[in-house]
Amino acid sequence: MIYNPFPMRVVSKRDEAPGVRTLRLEFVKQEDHDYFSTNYRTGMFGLYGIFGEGESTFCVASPETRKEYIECTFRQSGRVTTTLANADAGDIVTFRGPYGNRFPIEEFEGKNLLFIAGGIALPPTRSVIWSCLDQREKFGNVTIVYGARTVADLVYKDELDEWKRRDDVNLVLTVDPGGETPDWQDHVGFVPSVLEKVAPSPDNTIAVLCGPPIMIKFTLNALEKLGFSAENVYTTLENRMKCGVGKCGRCNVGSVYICKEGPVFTAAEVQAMPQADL
Amino acid sequence: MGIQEQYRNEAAELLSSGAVKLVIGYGEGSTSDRRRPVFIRSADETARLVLDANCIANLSGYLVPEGLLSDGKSVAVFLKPDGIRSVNILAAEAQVNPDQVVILGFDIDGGQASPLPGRKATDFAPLIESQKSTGLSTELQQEADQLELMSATDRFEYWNQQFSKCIKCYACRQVCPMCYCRRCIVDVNQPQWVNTSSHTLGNFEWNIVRAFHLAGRCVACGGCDRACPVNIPLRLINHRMSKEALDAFDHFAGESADQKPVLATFRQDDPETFIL
Amino acid sequence: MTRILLHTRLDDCLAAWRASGYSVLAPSKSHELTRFNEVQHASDMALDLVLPERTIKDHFFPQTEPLIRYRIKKHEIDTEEMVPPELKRIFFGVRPCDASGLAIDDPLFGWDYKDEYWFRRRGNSVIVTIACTSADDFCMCTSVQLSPDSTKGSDVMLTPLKDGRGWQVLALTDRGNALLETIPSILQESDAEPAPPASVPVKFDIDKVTAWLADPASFESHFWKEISQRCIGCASCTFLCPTCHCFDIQDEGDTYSGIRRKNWDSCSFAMFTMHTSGHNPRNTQSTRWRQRIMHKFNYYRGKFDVNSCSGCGRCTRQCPVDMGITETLQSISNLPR
Amino acid sequence: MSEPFEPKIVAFVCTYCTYAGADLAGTSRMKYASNVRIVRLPCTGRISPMFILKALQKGADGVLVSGCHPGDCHFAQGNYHARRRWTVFRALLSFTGIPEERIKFSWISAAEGAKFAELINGVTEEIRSLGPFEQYQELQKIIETQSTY
Repeated sequence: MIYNPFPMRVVSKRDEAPGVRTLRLEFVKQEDHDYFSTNYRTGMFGLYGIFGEGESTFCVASPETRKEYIECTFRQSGRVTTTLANADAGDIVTFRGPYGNRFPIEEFEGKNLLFIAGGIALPPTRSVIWSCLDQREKFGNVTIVYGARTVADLVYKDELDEWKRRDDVNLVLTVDPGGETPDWQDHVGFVPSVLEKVAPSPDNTIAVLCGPPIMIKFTLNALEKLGFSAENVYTTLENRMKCGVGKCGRCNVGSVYICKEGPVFTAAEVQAMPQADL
Repeated sequence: MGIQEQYRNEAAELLSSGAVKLVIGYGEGSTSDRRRPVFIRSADETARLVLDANCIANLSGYLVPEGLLSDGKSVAVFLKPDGIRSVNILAAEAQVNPDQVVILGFDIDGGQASPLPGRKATDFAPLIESQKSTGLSTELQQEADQLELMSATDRFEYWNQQFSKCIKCYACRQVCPMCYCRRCIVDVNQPQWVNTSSHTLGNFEWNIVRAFHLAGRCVACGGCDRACPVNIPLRLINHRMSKEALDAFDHFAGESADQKPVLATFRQDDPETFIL
Repeated sequence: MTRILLHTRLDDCLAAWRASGYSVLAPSKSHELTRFNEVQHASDMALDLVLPERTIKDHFFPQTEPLIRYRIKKHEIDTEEMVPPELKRIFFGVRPCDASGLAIDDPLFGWDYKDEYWFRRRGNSVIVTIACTSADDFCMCTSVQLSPDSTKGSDVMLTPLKDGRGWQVLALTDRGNALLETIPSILQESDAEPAPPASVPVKFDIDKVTAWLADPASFESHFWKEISQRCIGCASCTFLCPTCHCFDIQDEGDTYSGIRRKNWDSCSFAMFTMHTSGHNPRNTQSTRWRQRIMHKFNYYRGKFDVNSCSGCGRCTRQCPVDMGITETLQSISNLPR
Repeated sequence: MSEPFEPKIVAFVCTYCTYAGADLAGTSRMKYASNVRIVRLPCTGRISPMFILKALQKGADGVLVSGCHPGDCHFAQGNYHARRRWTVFRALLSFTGIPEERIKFSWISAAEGAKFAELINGVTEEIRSLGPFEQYQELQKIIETQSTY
């Protein structure tokens, strides 16, 4: 029934940054996998859990082009994430979902893409990035602007290296002032100012922006200055959730249920929400 | 001049002289016998204040919210003796600075509200002293005695029925001036000591833990008992704790702002008849 | 001529229903609390109450209910869904506001993902409502476009007779008809007059209120701070509400075995929306009270075209500090514009 | 014939005195009932009343709490504080119908191995005669079965 999760087996885990871990999960039951394959689209989220501790909401960090497994990346902070972080390969955890709406990736086809992410918000962006890179020919220029507090806090370092090497991806990395190491070659500065410096063209470009609320706020201003219209900027919101299916009543921002109408919104939609409720 | 008018005038004077920034008192409620807390910030609003025998709530809990007293300004509050004791406890536990609390004291007796002279909690020390010597409520004691007479099995069954009604709305906690913890033990989940579910076992845990945390701190204002939407006789369990603190440790909650919390102190000769 | 049920035949009626496999729940008082309990005799019922303290929501959406039993072994996990039984139940003597509450919550539990825990209990339950002939100071059904004799959510409507001997009986649904078919000889034809419904004054202008709430400017209004100043942040209003439906999911047990449960939760609690990071979108009591009012009279009606309030007045009746929906909505409808 | 009832008893003890006393009982080859599960804590002052409730909830028929004699506390005052807490908590449990006979408190020093063995035997016998604490355990069983609604 409605609140029964899929059992998932931990295949591997990877440390991304201090306190940040990625788990790769595979389905224990074929029927669960079939359900997921049919329903999952990039942008959707799930409730990851461990029986005895509870469930936590985060995005599916793997793209819709790779549905053999689910990857999730999370910061170890509460009861559930601490237990999840301690799970070993072979352990059983749970997944409930996929829930919510998705990025309209087919609408992005033929356009240039600008991805902007801050810190632990690269995972939701990453699933869009790979969804697009896995069918690279359908899109124009791809620019990724990613920043974190320190060099150590950058997540998916292997993939950052890979994107850096690719000549069909323009990767812009930055760390907050003071967060750089002596051998840091890339930018130093906050994402909004680095973005203004890089100044990607808004022409025929879709921006996907994920990050903490304060970064989103300033980056939206920067995008506006660069000439992006709010309808062409996509972002994802997160809130505390328990049910994931529009019943438990806590994730709404104004009248908008993040779990059903979100988590993917255009900046225009976010701006229409009551800001005090975010 | 009736007490209500007298206190309205005093409140107006306190506000207009700038002695206090806020008066917490009682106002008309949604029915003729209900009074609700009101927050008065200027002298011309004091006509909203009501003071009569229906003003029974202990308003001292409104002193605790973060930031209210942090500007160093004073607040006046209508308090009965139980509320004055609460202020003493809050002061003893470093939750309020008693110098910032101006007390508009009154008592209710025989269906009448009567003024109590004094402004500071210390002014009421003789009154509280006499309350201590009178002892705890005999009415409550009689009610509690009914339970004490039962066998343990019957008493367990009694509380089983009572606690099975609990819905964990936490009205008892929220209305209680003593429950000021920013994060209550039930809201702590690493580890989860108290089951959050409101099945009878979880309710048992919650109600026992709360009663324990109130031991020697409850002033029997009756707020929790009145607030309980499912009519659990919380007064009895809290009374039993007060009685134990008084009998075993001569501790009458809220005697003064210097009083040490009963479970944070000890005497070497504390009774220990039950220890093997 | 209508069918009537006499008080004196109520016991026969209960016997017949039990014989047909129903259990009967009615307002009754036990351990100093009035609520819907299973009853055996008419004399167990407390039908003269304006309202029992607890709602019938409790029997469809219990305060705590087990969802899944789990057992964890090394690299393996056993789960068992705990399915609520589909009991044949009659709720006798429900007030129209409580019955409406069920109908108000149906779309929420049904939209998109269907919550079987609610619907399995709803499925075989028959709601026998008694129209109100008396009301108290807190009743406000007429203010939310319902009435002391509204039929929303009911299967059978009983209207008290003027002479006080019984009720006029009217089946409203197939389920209600089926129920009455089990007691054909107990009902009788009569032209006894029904008592007039209770007079419940309208306390606020709901259209004005909803229009104000729908105005985006109202969200940031100073009004919310003022009206909720004395709110202590308990959940008695939400837990006694016939339409409040928010819940939490919690695991109880240890790392090896236990039960995942669905528990009531309330927007009044700070923890309700608190992120693990410490960020809380609704971090003051005024924002939480605003959420409650907005949810009931703005968001919910936007989604399901109905106010999430049936006017029972319990929120005010039981509030430790005498707040409640009535006062807030009255104040809104009195705001100058 | 069903098995004879063997009570489950949880003992919360301080590591400096009672645990050492238990150790002494063991190394002295004294025999005592095996019904006790010992939980060792740094001090009786660390023993939260919650521990006792949890032990009962998880199926204990009796609980023993034990530490250093007054004046002997390794942390100087822990047991004095604990004593006050126990006084109040014991009254509370009794008032809610949890029989006082099921919750035992004692002082046992590191030298009192014999007292430890004796106490355990005595407490075990007493709880055995009281029988299982079914009233409390029933509450746990209700949780594990279907909701009554």
